[in-house]
Amino acid sequence: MEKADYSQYAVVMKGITKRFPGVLANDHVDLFVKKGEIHAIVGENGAGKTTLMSQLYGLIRPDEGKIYINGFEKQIRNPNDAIEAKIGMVHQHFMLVDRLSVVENIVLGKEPVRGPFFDLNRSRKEIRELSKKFGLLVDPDAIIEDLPVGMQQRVEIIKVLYRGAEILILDEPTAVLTPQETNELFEILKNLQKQGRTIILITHKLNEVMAITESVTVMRLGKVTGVVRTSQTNPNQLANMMVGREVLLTVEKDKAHPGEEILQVKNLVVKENRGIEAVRGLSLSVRKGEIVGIAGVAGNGQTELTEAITGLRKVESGKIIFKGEDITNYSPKKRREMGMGHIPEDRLKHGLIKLFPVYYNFILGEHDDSKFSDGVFLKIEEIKKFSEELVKRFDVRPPKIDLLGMNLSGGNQQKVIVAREIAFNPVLMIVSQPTRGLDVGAIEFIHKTLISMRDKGIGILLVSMELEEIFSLSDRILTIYEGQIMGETTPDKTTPEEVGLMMAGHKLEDIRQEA
Amino acid sequence: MNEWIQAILNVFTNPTFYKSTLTQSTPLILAAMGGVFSETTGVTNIALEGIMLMGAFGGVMGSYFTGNPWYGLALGTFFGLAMAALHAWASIKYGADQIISGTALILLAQGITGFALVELFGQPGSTDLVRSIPLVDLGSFKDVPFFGPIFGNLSPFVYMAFASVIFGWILIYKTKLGLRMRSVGNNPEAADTLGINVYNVRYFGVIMSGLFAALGGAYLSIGELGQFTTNMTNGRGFIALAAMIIGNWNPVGAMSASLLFGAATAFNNQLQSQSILNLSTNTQYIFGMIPYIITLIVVAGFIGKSRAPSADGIPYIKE
Amino acid sequence: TVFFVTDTGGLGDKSFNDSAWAGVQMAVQKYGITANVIQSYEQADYVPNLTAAAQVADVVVAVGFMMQDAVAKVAPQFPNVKFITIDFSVDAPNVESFLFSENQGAYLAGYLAAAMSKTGKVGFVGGIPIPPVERYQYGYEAGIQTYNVLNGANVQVLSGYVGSFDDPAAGKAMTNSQFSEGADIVFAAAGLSGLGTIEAAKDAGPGHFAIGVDQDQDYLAPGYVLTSAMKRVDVAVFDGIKSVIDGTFKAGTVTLTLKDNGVGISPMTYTKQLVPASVMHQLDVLKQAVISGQIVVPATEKELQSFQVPPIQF
Amino acid sequence: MNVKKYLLNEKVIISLLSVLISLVIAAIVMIVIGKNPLVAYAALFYGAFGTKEAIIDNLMKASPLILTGLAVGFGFRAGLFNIGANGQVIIGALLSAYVGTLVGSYPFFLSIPLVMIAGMLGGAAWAAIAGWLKAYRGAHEVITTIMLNYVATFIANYVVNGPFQAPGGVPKSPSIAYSAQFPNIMSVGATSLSTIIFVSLAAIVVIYVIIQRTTIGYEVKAVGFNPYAAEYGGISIGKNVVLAMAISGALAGLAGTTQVVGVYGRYFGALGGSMGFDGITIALIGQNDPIGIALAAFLISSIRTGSNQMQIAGVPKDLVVIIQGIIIFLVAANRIIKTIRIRRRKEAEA
Ligand SMILES: Nc1ncnc2c1ncn2[C@@H]1O[C@H](COP(=O)(O)OP(=O)(O)OP(=O)(O)O)[C@@H](O)[C@H]1O
Ligand SMILES: Nc1ncnc2c1ncn2[C@@H]1O[C@H](COP(=O)(O)OP(=O)(O)OP(=O)(O)O)[C@@H](O)[C@H]1O
Ligand SMILES: [Mg+2]
Ligand SMILES: [Mg+2]
Repeated sequence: MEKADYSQYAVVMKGITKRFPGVLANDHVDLFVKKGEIHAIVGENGAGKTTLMSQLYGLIRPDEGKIYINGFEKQIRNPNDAIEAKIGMVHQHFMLVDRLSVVENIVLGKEPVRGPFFDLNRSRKEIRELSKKFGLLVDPDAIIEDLPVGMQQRVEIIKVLYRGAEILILDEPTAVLTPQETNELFEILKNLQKQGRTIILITHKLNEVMAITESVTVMRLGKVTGVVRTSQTNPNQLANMMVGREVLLTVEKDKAHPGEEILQVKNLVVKENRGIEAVRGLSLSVRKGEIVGIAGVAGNGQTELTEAITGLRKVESGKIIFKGEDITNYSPKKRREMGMGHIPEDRLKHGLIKLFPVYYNFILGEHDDSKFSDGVFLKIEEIKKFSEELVKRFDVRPPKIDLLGMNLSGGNQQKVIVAREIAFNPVLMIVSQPTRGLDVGAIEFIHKTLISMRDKGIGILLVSMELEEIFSLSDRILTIYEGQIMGETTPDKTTPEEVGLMMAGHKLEDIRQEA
Repeated sequence: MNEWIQAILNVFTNPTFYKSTLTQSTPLILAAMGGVFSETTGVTNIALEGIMLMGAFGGVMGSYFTGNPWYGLALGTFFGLAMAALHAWASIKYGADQIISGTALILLAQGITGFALVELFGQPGSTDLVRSIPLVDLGSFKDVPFFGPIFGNLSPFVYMAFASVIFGWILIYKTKLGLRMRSVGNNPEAADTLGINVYNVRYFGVIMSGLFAALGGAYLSIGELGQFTTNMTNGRGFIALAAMIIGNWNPVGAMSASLLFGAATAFNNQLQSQSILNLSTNTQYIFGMIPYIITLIVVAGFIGKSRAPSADGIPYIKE
Repeated sequence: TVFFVTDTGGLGDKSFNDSAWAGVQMAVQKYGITANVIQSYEQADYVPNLTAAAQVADVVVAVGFMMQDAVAKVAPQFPNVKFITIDFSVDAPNVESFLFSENQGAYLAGYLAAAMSKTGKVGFVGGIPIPPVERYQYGYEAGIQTYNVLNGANVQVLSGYVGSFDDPAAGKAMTNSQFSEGADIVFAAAGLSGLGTIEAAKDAGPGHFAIGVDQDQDYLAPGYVLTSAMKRVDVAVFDGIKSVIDGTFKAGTVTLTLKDNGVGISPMTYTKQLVPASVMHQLDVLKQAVISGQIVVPATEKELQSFQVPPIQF
Repeated sequence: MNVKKYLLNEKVIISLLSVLISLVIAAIVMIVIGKNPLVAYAALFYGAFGTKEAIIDNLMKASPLILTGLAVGFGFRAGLFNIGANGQVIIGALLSAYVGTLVGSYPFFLSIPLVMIAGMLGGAAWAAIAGWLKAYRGAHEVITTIMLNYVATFIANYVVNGPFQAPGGVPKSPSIAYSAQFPNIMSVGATSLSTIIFVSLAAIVVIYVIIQRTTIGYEVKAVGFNPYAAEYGGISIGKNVVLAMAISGALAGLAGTTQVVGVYGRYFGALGGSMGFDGITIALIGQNDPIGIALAAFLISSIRTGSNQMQIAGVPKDLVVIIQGIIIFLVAANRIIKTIRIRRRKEAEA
């Protein structure tokens, strides 16, 4: 065969194959990325996207296949080789040392030194310059674990740029970002592109693909199922290529028939970890059979609000009334028993015990319920039967109930949590970021489920950073800013712009007056 | 009651209490520093006790065969390094369970020292007396009231101990290597993606722990006594471990905790030596508990939650 | 053949295990018998080790009161094996037990210490308060009391325990504390921890003394170990074995005292010349008084409290 | 399930290989010091399994080790590192010895449960201190349990020299009532196989069931794996930390009891020996799995028992400690052996 000329391509991966025990993660995958373009890779959870990129960045080695960088074949044995080839990667699950400061994280591995010492000041300076040059503002001395994810991501990107990467890989960068943050990120990416960088973007959000990419590679079950120019395709077509079936990208729901109020929150005040008030005198109410959406930029008190309502966080002042009962100081357990479900924001931290098999995760919170325990012993048989049903009903993949939680993809982990919370049929459900990081198929499924719960008369409090999600699911929209509600409206009476303004701190009435 | 107040007053006005505090703390500080180095890079090192023992034995052995205590010190530290290297090899290269490996090394140390004692010195229990490291004589300073007796002539190990704290603090918090140690101890995967060789950094941390712990042990043998006796470390490795945790894995913290413990022990000794309280023998048991109870109270009462490096004790294995 | 089973202290304890083994060796020298030793790793080993020994040996030597129950169990199983026990007695037809009046040796040591003290304060460092150690302590204190009464002096004693028999560093620290409180002579009944006391005396320099224990430890730091309160476990063991060999073995309990030189103070090889003849004389007188029973040296705290120094003329 | 079987086999093989290799290394040492390893090992084996006494002695050594192994292992399940089994053994033993002296007038079916309960309560309470300090004062259990070990030792020395001393001035407790002593299954000479072995066997089953089958086990494991998720699931972290420590301590305390009621008939001396510390090794070698722990305990007890005969064969007792060290070390680094085996296989294939 004749030696092909790849010089126009920044990255070429030919016939990449990677096997994991029991899985063919990549099956003769070809990837062509032109210099200076923004190239999207899309595909279902577990399609093999991360695996592919991990090989480009040298985290794992391909079993077969070749990699060409700027036309030349390149052995990438480890991240060092990748860095040297001017490849940088922002990982799906951030690779930050949470106890270290921003500077320390960025320069790590390429530290400026003065004599024997690590030169902090010079590092600071260099980072400020980078930040300015690319409009990525961060406080160099902040400790990572104190930063909101959006900021953490900036750090990840600066990290990559600091190493002078020409080829940037971003694995689901927007999964954890707010719309604002996403837009900022895209500005940055465009900016980088102008400066000649090549960018590979893994995402589950097709509108993003349409918005900023030139071309798209679609993966499914480890194979490439299509390569298209963005200009010549549309979301639905992409969705079908990904999932292999028709997907509804818009949610269909009929009018809600709300019942009596089931949850009231009255001038609630809650502090966040560092002791600053995060929820400042907030009030709201949820009725049976309605979905109340909380729109807002991350870090405006949503986390603290939901944790307070579900009993995971201490309330400073104010009242929480559930089914007419003041539960402000009830334990999480008691609240569950009263019928409050919770789909937590951080599925790995709160939602799931990674080292428990799926069938144990299915009864978390219900484990001492008479259904599963006679007070002393667990009814293992019942539990397994119950789990088998859920796995089927919610199409958890792979459908093995004794697989450990950690061996499920985030998407399927989320399904497990949703299934569990629905299964103990609550009367109220507190839902946070239900579709973060999920593929279109999974999102469609979870949205459907939430609507049907609503129609069964369950009250739902939905917190989401995705305006689109808020608009398509909510019956009422409350917008939160710095721990307070800026205003209440309904999807049909408002616009994303208006809500956006509230998210930025403008009160609804003020906005309306000006109009 | 009065004589108690009097006695306690005596204790605190007696320079020996402070000198004793220093000498009691020295081995703890050194060993705790070892712990800090190892665990900062994410490798728990419960083997401190064993490493100290080897250091103590090597010290005497070297001094015995060369007649020069400094060679003894060298041999002792070499033994310590060897032990640590073993721990590192197993727990870094082979992802061994670090606690079992540590426990095993403690047994090994007890066995080897006891065995070699008989083979080399022809007698169990204790070695002959050997030359020990000379004290640092501050000459006329010795005559300065109160402070003279305390600092007048201390073992060089005491200075080493405090030097090691400064050294450790600077290395860990002020140098590039230290930054890498902390990153590897908290998130090796992240460090790895930045091309940092997690294994090498961890080897460094563990090996250093061998160095310091061995110094701590050598102090007991060729610093204090000029001879080795079986299991002469007598649990100090574990106390050092505790000190490291109380000190929140920070050199200065570990030092403070060690000093606290040393002071408690010194206090106990000095108080028992007060003639004005003629104590019944049974009270000795109560006295013996003092240091441990004080530590318990301090840990429970004043120290908040101490936080281990996130990846402490977790082997890092790449597929 | 003779089998020696140590307690968990094991050989090298610079105390009864070592002395016992020395005694066995003496017998080996003298009678060309074969001897072997089993060191017990933990208490649970006593019975199995004694059994194993008794199965192959003619004489089994068991040392340390911790082994009392074990010997009581095993001895009856082997009626034709002779057992020699040190520091505890077992009542059986094939067991000869040796006890020691450590307090008597310590008594003389105490008197000597008091007499030699320039500062009017002497010290005692114990390992863990167990019977033999306590006998040393109270005998010692009685000796000091005697000196005070007979010489109208007021020598004080500082007593402390380090909580372990194998921590010389701790022993040294405790001794230094006592020195700093004015003591100039310290008696250590603390096994290996006592080595720290001797070391401390050496560091403190001329004018400071340690007093050794169990064996003649004067040689460990010539000139700094004033004397040693000895306990001739070696002699006892040797005599025991001897009695078996020449057929004079007699079951029962023998308590070794000053009278039969089973306990006493060392010959002071390196320090004799420091001790005034008068003091030497007084020590002799007291020794006789103890032997004659005129002085009953206290062995426990109670006895010490009720101890009356008889009027003795030197 | 098959997977687990496979792993178990793998584990066993590894452990056996570790033992083998360390014996080889030790053999080399012996040759160097001019001892015949074959003789020594014959003695080791004979000492551990060669005679009735040996086997009995072996079992009697194993049974408390099983208990402390389970104790530490259970702690690990809750993410707790209980270095304090030694102290808990002591306190448990003291209490059951004390109760044992009081129950003379009771029939055995009352007094035996009483002493056992006393021991378990003692150990549980002692461990619960550390649990409470961790749960509600944030004190690291490794520190607190180490300190509590020392304190327990002093307490024990105190009471058996003072208030609770047997007549005769020897530091040991009075012997317990006959009705409180566990019957012997059989006796060979002075060596007796006591029914305490059944206590240990029962404990294995009970702990296995607690961990695998009960709500408590579920909650404890949840807290151990992910406290945040546990709290989210309505599981009280504090309560379970204390509970887990208490159960762990109860097991250790029970180990103490067995020594009092089945071996010595009283409290005395360093009754706990190093069994608490051994428990750590055993728990880890046994991978916190009750069956594995039982096997590990038996491994250790066999070496200990055999070692005495080895001494008679002229092998220094410290060499035995070295052998133990090497075995444990290799078990810890079992990947060393795994890698070796994999290399072998590869070579075989090639
Ligand atoms: N560490 C691993 N061990 C075993 N199998 C793995 C591992 N990581 C990935 N796999 C397999 O490789 C397949 C592809 O995984 P990958 O992470 O690339 O999916 P993905 O496309 O990134 O999914 P997502 O969209 O959820 O990020 C998975 O289905 C899984 O079966
Ligand atoms: N250690 C592992 N062993 C086996 N399979 C694994 C392992 N880690 C990940 N996987 C598989 O890799 C696939 C994707 O893994 P990954 O962690 O990328 O999911 P994810 O990206 O979190 O999914 P999502 O995009 O839904 O968040 C999943 O199918 C999961 O089963
Ligand atoms: Mg992925
Ligand atoms: Mg993903």
